[in-house]
Amino acid sequence: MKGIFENILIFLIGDAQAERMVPPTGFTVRLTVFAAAAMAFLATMALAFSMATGRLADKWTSELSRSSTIRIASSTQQAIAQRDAVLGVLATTPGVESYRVIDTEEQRQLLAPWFGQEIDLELLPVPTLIEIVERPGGFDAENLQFRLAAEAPAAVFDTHRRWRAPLVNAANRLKILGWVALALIIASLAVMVTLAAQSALAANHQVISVMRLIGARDGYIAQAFVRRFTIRGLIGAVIGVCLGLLALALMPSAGGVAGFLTGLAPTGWGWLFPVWIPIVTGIIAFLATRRAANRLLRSLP
Amino acid sequence: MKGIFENILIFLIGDAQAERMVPPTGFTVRLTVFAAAAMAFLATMALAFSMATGRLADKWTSELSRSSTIRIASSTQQAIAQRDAVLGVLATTPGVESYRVIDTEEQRQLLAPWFGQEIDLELLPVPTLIEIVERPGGFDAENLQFRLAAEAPAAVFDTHRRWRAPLVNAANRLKILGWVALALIIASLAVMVTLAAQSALAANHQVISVMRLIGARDGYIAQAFVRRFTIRGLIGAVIGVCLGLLALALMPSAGGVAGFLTGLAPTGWGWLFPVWIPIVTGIIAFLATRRAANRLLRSLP
Amino acid sequence: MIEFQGVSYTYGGSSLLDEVSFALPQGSFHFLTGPSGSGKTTLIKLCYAALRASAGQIRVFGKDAATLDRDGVAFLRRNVGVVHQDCQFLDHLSVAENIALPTVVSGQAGARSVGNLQDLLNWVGLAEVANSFPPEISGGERQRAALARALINAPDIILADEPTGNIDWEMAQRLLKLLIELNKMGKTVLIATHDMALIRAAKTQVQSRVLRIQAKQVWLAGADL
Amino acid sequence: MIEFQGVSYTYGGSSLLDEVSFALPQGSFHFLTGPSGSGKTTLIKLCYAALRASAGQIRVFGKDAATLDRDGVAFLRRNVGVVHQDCQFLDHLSVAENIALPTVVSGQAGARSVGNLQDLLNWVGLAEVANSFPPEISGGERQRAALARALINAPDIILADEPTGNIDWEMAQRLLKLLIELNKMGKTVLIATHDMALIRAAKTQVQSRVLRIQAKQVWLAGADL
Ligand SMILES: Nc1ncnc2c1ncn2[C@@H]1O[C@H](COP(=O)(O)OP(=O)(O)OP(=O)(O)O)[C@@H](O)[C@H]1O
Ligand SMILES: Nc1ncnc2c1ncn2[C@@H]1O[C@H](COP(=O)(O)OP(=O)(O)OP(=O)(O)O)[C@@H](O)[C@H]1O
Ligand SMILES: [Mg+2]
Ligand SMILES: [Mg+2]
Repeated sequence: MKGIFENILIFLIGDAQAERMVPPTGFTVRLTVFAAAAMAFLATMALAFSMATGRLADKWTSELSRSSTIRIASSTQQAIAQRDAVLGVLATTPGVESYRVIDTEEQRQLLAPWFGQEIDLELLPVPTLIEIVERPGGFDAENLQFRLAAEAPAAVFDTHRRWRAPLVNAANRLKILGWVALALIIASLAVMVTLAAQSALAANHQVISVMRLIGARDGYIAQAFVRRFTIRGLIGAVIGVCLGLLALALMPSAGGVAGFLTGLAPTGWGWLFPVWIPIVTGIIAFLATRRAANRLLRSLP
Repeated sequence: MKGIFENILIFLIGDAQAERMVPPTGFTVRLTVFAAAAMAFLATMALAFSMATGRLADKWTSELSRSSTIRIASSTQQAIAQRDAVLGVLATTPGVESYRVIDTEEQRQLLAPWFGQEIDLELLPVPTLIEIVERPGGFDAENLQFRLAAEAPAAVFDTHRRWRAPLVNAANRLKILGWVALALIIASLAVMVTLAAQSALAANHQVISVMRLIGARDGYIAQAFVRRFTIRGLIGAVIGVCLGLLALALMPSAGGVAGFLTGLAPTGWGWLFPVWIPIVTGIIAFLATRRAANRLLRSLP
Repeated sequence: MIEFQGVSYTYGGSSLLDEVSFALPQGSFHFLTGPSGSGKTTLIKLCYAALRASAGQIRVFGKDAATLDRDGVAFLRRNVGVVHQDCQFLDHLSVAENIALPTVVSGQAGARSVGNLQDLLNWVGLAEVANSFPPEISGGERQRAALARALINAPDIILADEPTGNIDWEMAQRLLKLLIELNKMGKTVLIATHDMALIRAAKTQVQSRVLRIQAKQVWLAGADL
Repeated sequence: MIEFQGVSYTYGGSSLLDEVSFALPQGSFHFLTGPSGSGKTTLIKLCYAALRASAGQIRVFGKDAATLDRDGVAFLRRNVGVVHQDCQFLDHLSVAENIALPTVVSGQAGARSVGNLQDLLNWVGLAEVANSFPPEISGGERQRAALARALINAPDIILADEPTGNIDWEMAQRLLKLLIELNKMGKTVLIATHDMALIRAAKTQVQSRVLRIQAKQVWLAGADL
C-alpha cells in the first residue's frame, strides 16, 4: 500500500522538466476545470438529496414501521389483567426493543383533534394502547399475534402497515430518483471529462508530434499530459464540491418542519460525504487522459 | 414576426459554399453535441422533478389547506341547533366552496385506529364534525370565527394549520430544490456550450485565419461556424430531451402510492413541457458561438 | 498602387523599419531582398494590412490602409493576391478546392474560374495532386499551391513572400514566367526572395527593379544586381 | 550508418521509391536532390522511422528499422538530428528552450549543453531572438532554429531537409560550414536540397557525394554536378 501512495505522490509532484512542454493555459484548462467543477457540483447536490431522502425514508421507516400498537378495548373484561399478559408476552418476544403503555396525557393529545383539548378521558371508552418499538431486525409479527391470541385474546395487534406503506414507498422512490440522478451525473462527468481531455489533447496535437519527433518516449509525453489533466480534474472537482457544500449550507434548514423532511445539509462528519467525488473525478480524468493520449500517440509515427 | 422566422429559416438552411470551410467532423462535434445532450437530459429531469413536486405541493395545499373543520362536542346542549346555526353561517360565508357534516360511517373509519372497527359510536361522545372546503381564494377565517362565536358558541373552528403546515412546507422546499437544480443546470448548460464553442473555434484557428487572410468578411466566417454550432447544440438538446422523456416514461408510475407522491412522468400535453429546452440551448449556442467567433476574429489582423 | 510614406514599424521595442518611403506604380515588377530577419515579411504584411504601421502612411489602391475597417481590409485582400511564407491551407479541403477558395469568398465561383483553375493547376504542375489534401503534398507542392491560390482571382496586386524557397530551379523558372505573364497583363508584382539567380533570370525577361532592406531602410538596388 | 536494401515506398496507390538500394557509411557527407515531389522528404522520413518501408530493409546504426518498437524509435531519434522541412516548434517555449528540448528529452540537460547552446545560437545567428517565441521569428530564423535543435545533442547522424530554403546566401554558407565541421568530427550527414550552388560550394570544402532521385530510383550523380 505504501508503494501505491508513494507512486501517487511521485505522479502528482511530477517532473518539472517534462512539465514545461504542456502549454500552461488556455481554453482547454478552463474547459476541463469547469466540466469537472460543474459535474462535481451537481453530483454533490444529487448525493446530498439522495442522502437526505435516504435519511427521510429511514426516519419514516423507523418511526412508523418499527413501531406498532396493541389495543385493548376499554370494554374488555379484566382489561388490566390482559394488559399485564400482553406486557408479559412482549417482555419475552425477541426483536422488541421497547414497549410502553401510552399514558392519559398523551392520549389526550392524540385525540384532541377529535374531541377538543377539553375532553375528559374518563368519560370515553378509551382503549389501553401499548406502543411497541422493534429492533432493527424486526420481530416475528405472526408469532406475536399467535401468542397474543393465546394469552390476551382481547388485545388487537396493529402493525401500522396500512399507514406507513405509502410514506415509506414515497421516500424510497425519492431516494431511487436521487441515486438515478447521481448515476447519470457521474456518467455525464465521465463523458465530459473524457471529451475535455480529448479536445485538450487534440488542441496540443503539434506539441505532442514535435515531442515525438525529437525522440521523447511515449510514456514521457503521456505522463506530462495525464498528470496535468488529472490535477485539473481534481481541482475542478474540489471547487465543484466546495460550491455544492456552500450551496447546501445556505439552504434553509428543516428546523421546525415537524421532521417531515429532514434538512438537505448533512451534519457533523456528514459534511465529509462528498470527498469521494474529487477522487472519482481524478481517477476518471486520469484514465480518460491516458487513453486519449495513448490513442493520439499511437496515431503518430 | 414573419421576417424573423424567414431569417431563422435562411440562417438554418445556410450557404452551402460557406459551409464547406468548416471541417465536417471531429472531437469538437462530439463535445458540443454531448455537452448539449447531457445538460438537456439533466434539465429535463430537473424540470420534471420540479413540476412533479409542484403538483404534489398543489395537491397537499388543496387537500389540506383548503379544508378545515368545525367541531361541536357531543356534550353540548342543543348540539343539533348549534350545528344548524353553523351550517347557516357557512351558507352565507363568502369563499366557502362546500361543507358537509361527516357521517357516522366516515367517523368510524377515522377513529378505527383508536377504538377498532367494532366500536359503537353511540357509546362514544363523538362530536359533530363539519368539513369545509374553501374556494381557491380562501375565506376570512377570523371573520368566520367571530360569527361562529356569536351564533354557535360551542363550535370549535380548526383550520388544520397545525397539520398542513409541515407537509406544504416540505413540498415547497422540494419544489424550490427542483427549480434551483434546474437553474444550476441551465447555467451549466450555458457555460458548457460556451466552452465547447470556444474550444471548437480554437481548434479551427487555422481555418479561420486562412479564411481571413484570403479576404473573407468577418460576418461570412462567423456565420458558417455559428450556424454549425447552433445546429449541433439544437441536435444535442433534442437528443438529450428525448432521452430524458424516455427515462421518465420508464419510471414506475405513482400508481397506488395513495397519491402521496404524484408520478414524475407528465400526462397528455404535459409531455410537451420540455420543448423550450432545445430552443434555449439553440439560443445559448448561437450567442456563445457568435461571441467566441467575433472575439477570435477580432484577434486576427 | 502601393505607396509607403515615412512608414516605421516596431515589434514590441525593437524597431524594424524606420521612416521608409517608396512607391510601386501600377504594372511595375519589383523584387524585395535583404538578409534573413531584416523585415521582408513584415513589409509585405504591411501591404495587405495584416500589420498596421507604427508611424507614416501606407496607401494601397489609393486608400490609406490605416483608415480601413475590418470589412474594408477583407475587400482589400480580395484584390491583392498574397503568397504567404508559411503556406497555410484548410486541411479538410482538397488542393484544388483550397486553390479555388478565393473565388468562393469573393462570390465568383463559377464556370469561368473552373476553366482558369485547370490551366493554373497544369501550369504550376499540381494537376496530379489536385485531389490530394494539403498534408499529403510535398513542401514544394505546397508553395506552388499557395502561389496558385494567390493568382486564381487574377488580382491587381500580387505579393509573393519567398515563393521559390522549396522549389527546384526549373520549376522556379516556370513560376517566374507566370508572374511575368501576369505583369505584362498590367498586374503589379512584388516578390520577396533571397535567390539572386531568380532576380538575375527575371532581369532578362522583364523590366524589374530590386528593393533592398538594409539598416531599417528600403533602398533601390543599383545595376550591381 | 544508414543502409537501404531494395526499399520500396508507396503512398496509397502511387509508388514513389522502387527497390532503392544505397548506403551512407559512417562519417560520409551526402546531398540528396531531385525535382519537387520526387520523394526527398519521404526518403528522409524513412531514415528516422517516421515512415515504414513498403518493401525492403532499412538499417540505421546497424538495426533493422522495421523491427524497432515505439521506444526503440524514440531512442533512434535521439541519436539522429533531423531538420524537418516544415519546422514545427512548441509555441509556448522560447526559441532557446525549443532548441534545448532534445537535451531535456534525452536527460542531458545540464551545464555542458547550456555552454553548447550559447555557441550554437551565436553560430546560427539566433542570439538576438533567443528569448522570442517561435511565432515571432522570421521564416529564415525558424529554419536556423530547426537546424540548431537538430544539432544540440551532437547526434551521430544528421538529416537536413531543405535547411536553406528560406535563408540568404551568406547565412547558408555559414550553416554549411557548421555541418562540414560536424562531419569532420565523424558525424554522418545527409542534406536534401534543390540548391545546386550550395552543393557546388560544399564540393570545394569536403569530400561529398550527391544522390539524385529520378524515376523512383536513387542514383549517385557523376562529376557533372
Ligand atoms: N502523406 C502523404 N500521403 C499521400 N501522398 C503523399 C504524402 N506525403 C507526400 N506525398 C506525395 O509523395 C510525393 C513526394 O513527396 P515528398 O514530400 O517526399 O517530395 P519532396 O521530394 O520532398 O518534394 P519537395 O522538394 O517539394 O519537398 C509528392 O507528390 C506528394 O504529393
Ligand atoms: N510577431 C512578431 N513579434 C515580434 N517580433 C517579430 C514578429 N514577427 C517578426 N518579428 C521579428 O522581426 C524581424 C523581421 O521579421 P521578418 O519576418 O519580417 O523577416 P524577413 O525579412 O521576412 O526574414 P526571412 O527572410 O527570414 O523570412 C525578425 O527578427 C523577427 O524576429
Ligand atoms: Mg520572411
Ligand atoms: Mg520535401
